[in-house]
Amino acid sequence: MKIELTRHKVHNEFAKKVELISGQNLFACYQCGNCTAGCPVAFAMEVGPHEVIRYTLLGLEEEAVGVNTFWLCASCLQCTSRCPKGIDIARVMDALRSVVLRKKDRKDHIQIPKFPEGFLERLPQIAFVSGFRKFLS
Amino acid sequence: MDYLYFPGCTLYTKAKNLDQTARDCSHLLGFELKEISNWTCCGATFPLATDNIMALLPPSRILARARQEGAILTTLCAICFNVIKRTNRLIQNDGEKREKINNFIEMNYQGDLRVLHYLEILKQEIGFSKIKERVKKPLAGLKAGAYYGCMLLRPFDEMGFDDKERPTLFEEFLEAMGAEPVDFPYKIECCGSFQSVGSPEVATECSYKILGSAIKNGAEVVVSTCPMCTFNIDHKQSDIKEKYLGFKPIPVLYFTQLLGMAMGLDYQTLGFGQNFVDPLPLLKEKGFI
Amino acid sequence: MKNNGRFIKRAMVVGGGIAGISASIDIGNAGYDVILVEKLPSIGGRMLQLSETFPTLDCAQCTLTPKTVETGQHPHIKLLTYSEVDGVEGKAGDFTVRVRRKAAYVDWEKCTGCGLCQEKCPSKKPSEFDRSMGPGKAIYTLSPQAVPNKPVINPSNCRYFLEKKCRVCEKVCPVGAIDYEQQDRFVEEKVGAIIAAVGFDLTPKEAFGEYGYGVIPDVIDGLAFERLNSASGPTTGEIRRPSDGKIPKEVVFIQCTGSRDPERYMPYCSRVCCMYTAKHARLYKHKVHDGQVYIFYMDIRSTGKGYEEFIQQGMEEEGILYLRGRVSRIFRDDGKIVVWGVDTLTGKKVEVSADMVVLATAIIPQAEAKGLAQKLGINTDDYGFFTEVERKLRPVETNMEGIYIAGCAQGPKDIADAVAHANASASKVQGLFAKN
Amino acid sequence: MKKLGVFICHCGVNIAGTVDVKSAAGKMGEVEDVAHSADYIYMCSEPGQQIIREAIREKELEGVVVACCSPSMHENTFRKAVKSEGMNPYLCEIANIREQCSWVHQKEKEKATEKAEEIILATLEKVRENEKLEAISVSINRSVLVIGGGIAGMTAALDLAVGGYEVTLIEREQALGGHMTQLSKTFPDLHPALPDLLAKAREIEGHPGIDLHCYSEMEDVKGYVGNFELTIRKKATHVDWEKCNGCGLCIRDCPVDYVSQFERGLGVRKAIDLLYSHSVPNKPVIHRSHCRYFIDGSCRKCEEVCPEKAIRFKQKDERIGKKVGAIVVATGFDLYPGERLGEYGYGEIPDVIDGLALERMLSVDGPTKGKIIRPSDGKVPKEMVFIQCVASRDPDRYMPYCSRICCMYTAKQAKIYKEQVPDGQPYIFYMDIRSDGKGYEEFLQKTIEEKGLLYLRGRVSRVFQDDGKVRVLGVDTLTGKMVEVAADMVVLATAVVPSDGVKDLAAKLRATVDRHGFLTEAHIKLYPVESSTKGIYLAGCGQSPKDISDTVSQASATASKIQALLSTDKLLQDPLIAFVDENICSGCGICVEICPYEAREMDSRRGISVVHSALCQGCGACIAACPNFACELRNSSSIQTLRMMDTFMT
Repeated sequence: MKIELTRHKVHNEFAKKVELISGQNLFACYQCGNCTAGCPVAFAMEVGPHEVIRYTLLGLEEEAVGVNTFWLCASCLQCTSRCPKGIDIARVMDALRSVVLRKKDRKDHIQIPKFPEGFLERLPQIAFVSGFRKFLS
Repeated sequence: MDYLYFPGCTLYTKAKNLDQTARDCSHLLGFELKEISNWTCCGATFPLATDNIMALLPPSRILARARQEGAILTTLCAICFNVIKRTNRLIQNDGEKREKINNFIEMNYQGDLRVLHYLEILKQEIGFSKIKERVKKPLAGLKAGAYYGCMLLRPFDEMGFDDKERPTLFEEFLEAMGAEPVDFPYKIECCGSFQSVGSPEVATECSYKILGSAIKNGAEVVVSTCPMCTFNIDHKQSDIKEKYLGFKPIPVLYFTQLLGMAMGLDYQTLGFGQNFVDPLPLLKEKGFI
Repeated sequence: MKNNGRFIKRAMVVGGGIAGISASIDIGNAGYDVILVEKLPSIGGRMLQLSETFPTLDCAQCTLTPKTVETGQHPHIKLLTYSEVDGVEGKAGDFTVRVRRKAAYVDWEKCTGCGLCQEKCPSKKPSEFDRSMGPGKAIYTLSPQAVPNKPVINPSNCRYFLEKKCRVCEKVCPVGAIDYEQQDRFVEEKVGAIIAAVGFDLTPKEAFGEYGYGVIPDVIDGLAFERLNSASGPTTGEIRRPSDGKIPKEVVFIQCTGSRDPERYMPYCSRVCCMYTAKHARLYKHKVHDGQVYIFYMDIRSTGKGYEEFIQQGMEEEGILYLRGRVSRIFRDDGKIVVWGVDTLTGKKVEVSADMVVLATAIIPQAEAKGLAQKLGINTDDYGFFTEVERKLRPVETNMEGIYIAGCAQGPKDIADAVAHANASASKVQGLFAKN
Repeated sequence: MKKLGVFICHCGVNIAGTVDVKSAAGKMGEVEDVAHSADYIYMCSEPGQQIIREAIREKELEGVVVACCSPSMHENTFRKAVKSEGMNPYLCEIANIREQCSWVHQKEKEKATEKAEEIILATLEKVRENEKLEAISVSINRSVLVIGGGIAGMTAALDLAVGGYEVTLIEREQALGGHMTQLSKTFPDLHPALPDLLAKAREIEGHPGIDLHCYSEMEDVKGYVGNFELTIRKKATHVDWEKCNGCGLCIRDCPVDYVSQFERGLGVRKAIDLLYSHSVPNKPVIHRSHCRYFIDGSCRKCEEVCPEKAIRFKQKDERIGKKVGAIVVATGFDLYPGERLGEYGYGEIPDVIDGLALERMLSVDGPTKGKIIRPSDGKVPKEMVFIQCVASRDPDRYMPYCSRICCMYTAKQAKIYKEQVPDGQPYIFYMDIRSDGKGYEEFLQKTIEEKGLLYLRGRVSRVFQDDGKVRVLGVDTLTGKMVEVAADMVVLATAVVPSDGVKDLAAKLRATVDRHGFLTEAHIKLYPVESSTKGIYLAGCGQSPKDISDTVSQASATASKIQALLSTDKLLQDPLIAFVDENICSGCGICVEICPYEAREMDSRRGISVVHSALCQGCGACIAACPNFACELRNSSSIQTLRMMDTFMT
């Protein structure tokens, strides 16, 4: 509930890395919440996209990567198309995923053998392929 | 006039009916879909991470090879169209990445190929009026909800397919075939896409909202272009029924299946078998078959 | 700057809104002649359309009418209404301005302003003055106390001009003032200084795809809500939905529609919307006690005298709910308008199914502003607002000597600032005349 | 018997919606001396007035009653209309049947009509007794006093001087410029504040039409618009400014240093010193409370060293009289006294300063020559906290209003800080960012993006010293998290309050101030620069907090209003004032003390009280107080009032 801010924490390495991968400037964010308002899967997210961007800017890495927000993001780009400051929020979500995946210390990937019987046969390959680099609980 | 055609992996298997009906319709409309000779999967998502050059290679290779065989490349699946077109745009605008990509794929592609979705070909190259003439059995009285999804429209400045908030191209296409287009607010909202693998209940919820909105606005059938969306809003209707008891299933067809039917193709060749919710009772009732 | 002729000590004010009026009265009271050019048939500008004004809620008509009457009867002020500036030559002290007097199709000399033609006119097109909240006549004056109280015929609404039928107004006019063949006339005026006070316009709600492209009837803009609120408006002050005339019980106000949006619309802040929306909310609550108001905002900007207290009082006493967050999309869903917003303070996505939505759309310059700037030879910023020569210490002067700017033509501001700004430009004109 | 006319206005639906105007007009027509009775939808419009004019001409009316809205709305309009037909304007009276009848009795229509008729009949009674009166013309002198030499006063003075009027500019400090002289750069273009300001100040110093009095205050004022008589107290500077050539030797050798208010406690001044370096006028002043000579008669160093022998220890305050036609009050602002802000530790923690102190640091000729350093140990702060709305928007404990300029100067200061200390981190605790001026929002967003300012939405509850660091306990309501920052330095954006002494200045001028001490304007929207007292004009932060461009606009606006007022050499005064019946007045003098406008004097020769026609506002206090009923109000005599009452009683 309480955080302590110092200049090293604010906009720290983690935030800079997310900005580098996504090519976006998180300081430009108004915190107006337009992205969360328009996100079709926000109902299932622990915190909205605008809040996870806020955590990233404040350098709160554990909190930022601990939420399911960017795993649920279907990159439908509704947020990007409506952001008044022109931030590509979908890229920020992908950058957060990349930061976690590239560290390779998370093991809770979805295991293919665990899929229900016949599920893979019915599933179109496109669903499977576009899901790469995204399947984490 | 022939158009280079990139079918994409799913159109060879799970969405064979989309591919087949498209080829038959093209034939009826006087042009051929010339499949590019050597193609791979398009990568299924446009890589958003700016430093991910590797994921750009498959679509770049497709573009480069297609350019050697013609000037206009078309696709049917909305996701392939999105990936290839955005990659093409990136190659046109980003000189540095273009060079890196060309070094990797050892080809020299400058981004001068035109990438059009099949619907854009029907509208810009062929023209809906010509389609209207070719319609033998107008789909009179069929209330159809056009579902655009996300990948055709967004990001707006790169796709430029139609207006990002109030697209009308699909509705014009349905009117050309004599059907009654039904506008419903969720036609541009996401179906949950690949979440049906990782978090199926989320995709179910999204699909239910889309279908519910279409039905509430009077749609008897939903028309889609993308096998990914079609899987979610068609196949997952079984999950929806479990969760929402009062839900009445609604058939979901590819736009080329409807076009084939309107142009008088035998309904057996339209691949209705692959559609999860059987459309035949409705089509019989409407007298189209 | 002596030239061969003497320095003409007569000023021209372009734009008859509250800024133009204030400047003209000041210059007139100082004894100099003023020519006030106004595009619409009568003076008063945007303030005519307002119901009450913040923060005191006194009615705009009552505060404006004495000013317009004073201007109309002022010995030194000559009104050229329903006219536009066509061309400007010369320099300070010796400007020659060509003014186009648009054809009113009514001979103003003969007309006594009896109003019979307006009563009998059958045309029922949506009235532009009422932001199409109610029907308007083809032959009209902007308000019953219009100054001058002379009607004009709008060819695009008039049956005679459209289908060569009707001519009711001609038949009914006791003094035979109707003249369908009237043409635009040009007048040359020689003046020593010019004040450009052409005011502002609102971004049309049709520009916002995510808010329904203006297709949803119960999504209106701030000015339309003013007309609903106004006692002399189409609904004589009752807040009624344009679609079915019902009294809305759930009203959503959306701030920063098109403002503070560098990526898609205007990057600047339109400065007055927070205040007039708070006023709208309170006026609505005065009339519909059991109604609920939601205001989606990013930052509340109430910096004027008594403004902050006005807003806090609105929150505390009228139960107006402020939600900090933007609205991503609105769409119609069986009779209700679904609003997808967010409250960033709780981080929650907020969905409201509203009866009516009011957009606080961005203030933009008048369409003719850029053209007028070219004619006057003054600079504008890339949106079309006139640029002052020095932002801090010379806010009313321009790069052209003898040409000054006043009111919202220079940038969005509320009535108090516009009046002060206009008086300042009047002071500069008096200084210029006194110097020569 | 006079022939009278009655004209009833519908006022759209405002009156006609409740009062049956047609039947009222009919009834009025039956009154025997009413020659003409009519009604019209909008009497105040052009055709409405035409009806009145024609009726006067045809029926040769000698009195008119217009039943319409409140006299404050259109009394002048209708009096001008009757005057244009040759009828004396004061024979036209207004019967207010809107605010005092139709608007308040909307539910009882017949009773409202009855009441309206009675109001009209009563007003007819008044008109029957009205005399013809002429407006009193008063000669005015065409010069102006500007109180306050900040940017507002300077702009007004310059505009008026350019307009050809004599201006007297008085400034309490020893030099011009006001708070703008303390600023480093102005937002949003980051122009240096001083150069342009000093250019304007020099223009004023050298302008023949401006009589500049620095280090002076207005002691007393009498009179009325057009004829203000005032006395100005020129405080003793103890330096003969004519002789002094500004060599600065006295300042160099003066042994006494004291903490300067101008430098917000960060810098010092000598006992004899300028207000700020290269000030305009560039003349020093000896501050008695710090000068050794005035404390114990010792030192006199400055006197020894002064080549021009300009030091005047014996100099006394001087008083000069002035006659002016109008007064501009441009008294500016101060910041809320920091000592009362316990929770922020201001005054107790050296590294907690306010916005103006940081401006002094940022100024090239300030105490730190432009470098931002911690007042406690002179180190460069790496953790810099800005706290907004300190004592503003705080109705419960401090000021309820918003001080309007802090969001912008804080963003500007944070930007300059980041340019000086690239690896430093500014945190800005705010509630709403208010950047609504032209180009402000773009400046703010660009600065946040490029410089990386961290805006934390939330107030700060406490600031306390914690081993060398300044702990700030705040919150970020966007993440709902408590936020703590161990800051090196804290800058408070303190509330803008009126400068002290304004309350009793306003009392002298008989101008009104609101409960915070800001001067009240006549009408917030339509007369923002005029005070409710005629002849007094307001400019700048004295009226309410505003930034420099709005202040300059308002200052020029006052100049415009005054040029309009003083353009004619005669001023028309309302003749509806009190008069004394000489043969009844016993000369008791009660009315002289009662009169709030000092418009009554005793005529010693005739032993009776006389009315000063220009001063009297017709308030009626003297009439009520007069034991012998010796005085009456013109056209509102007791008989008229009693007759009007009778129409209501019967």
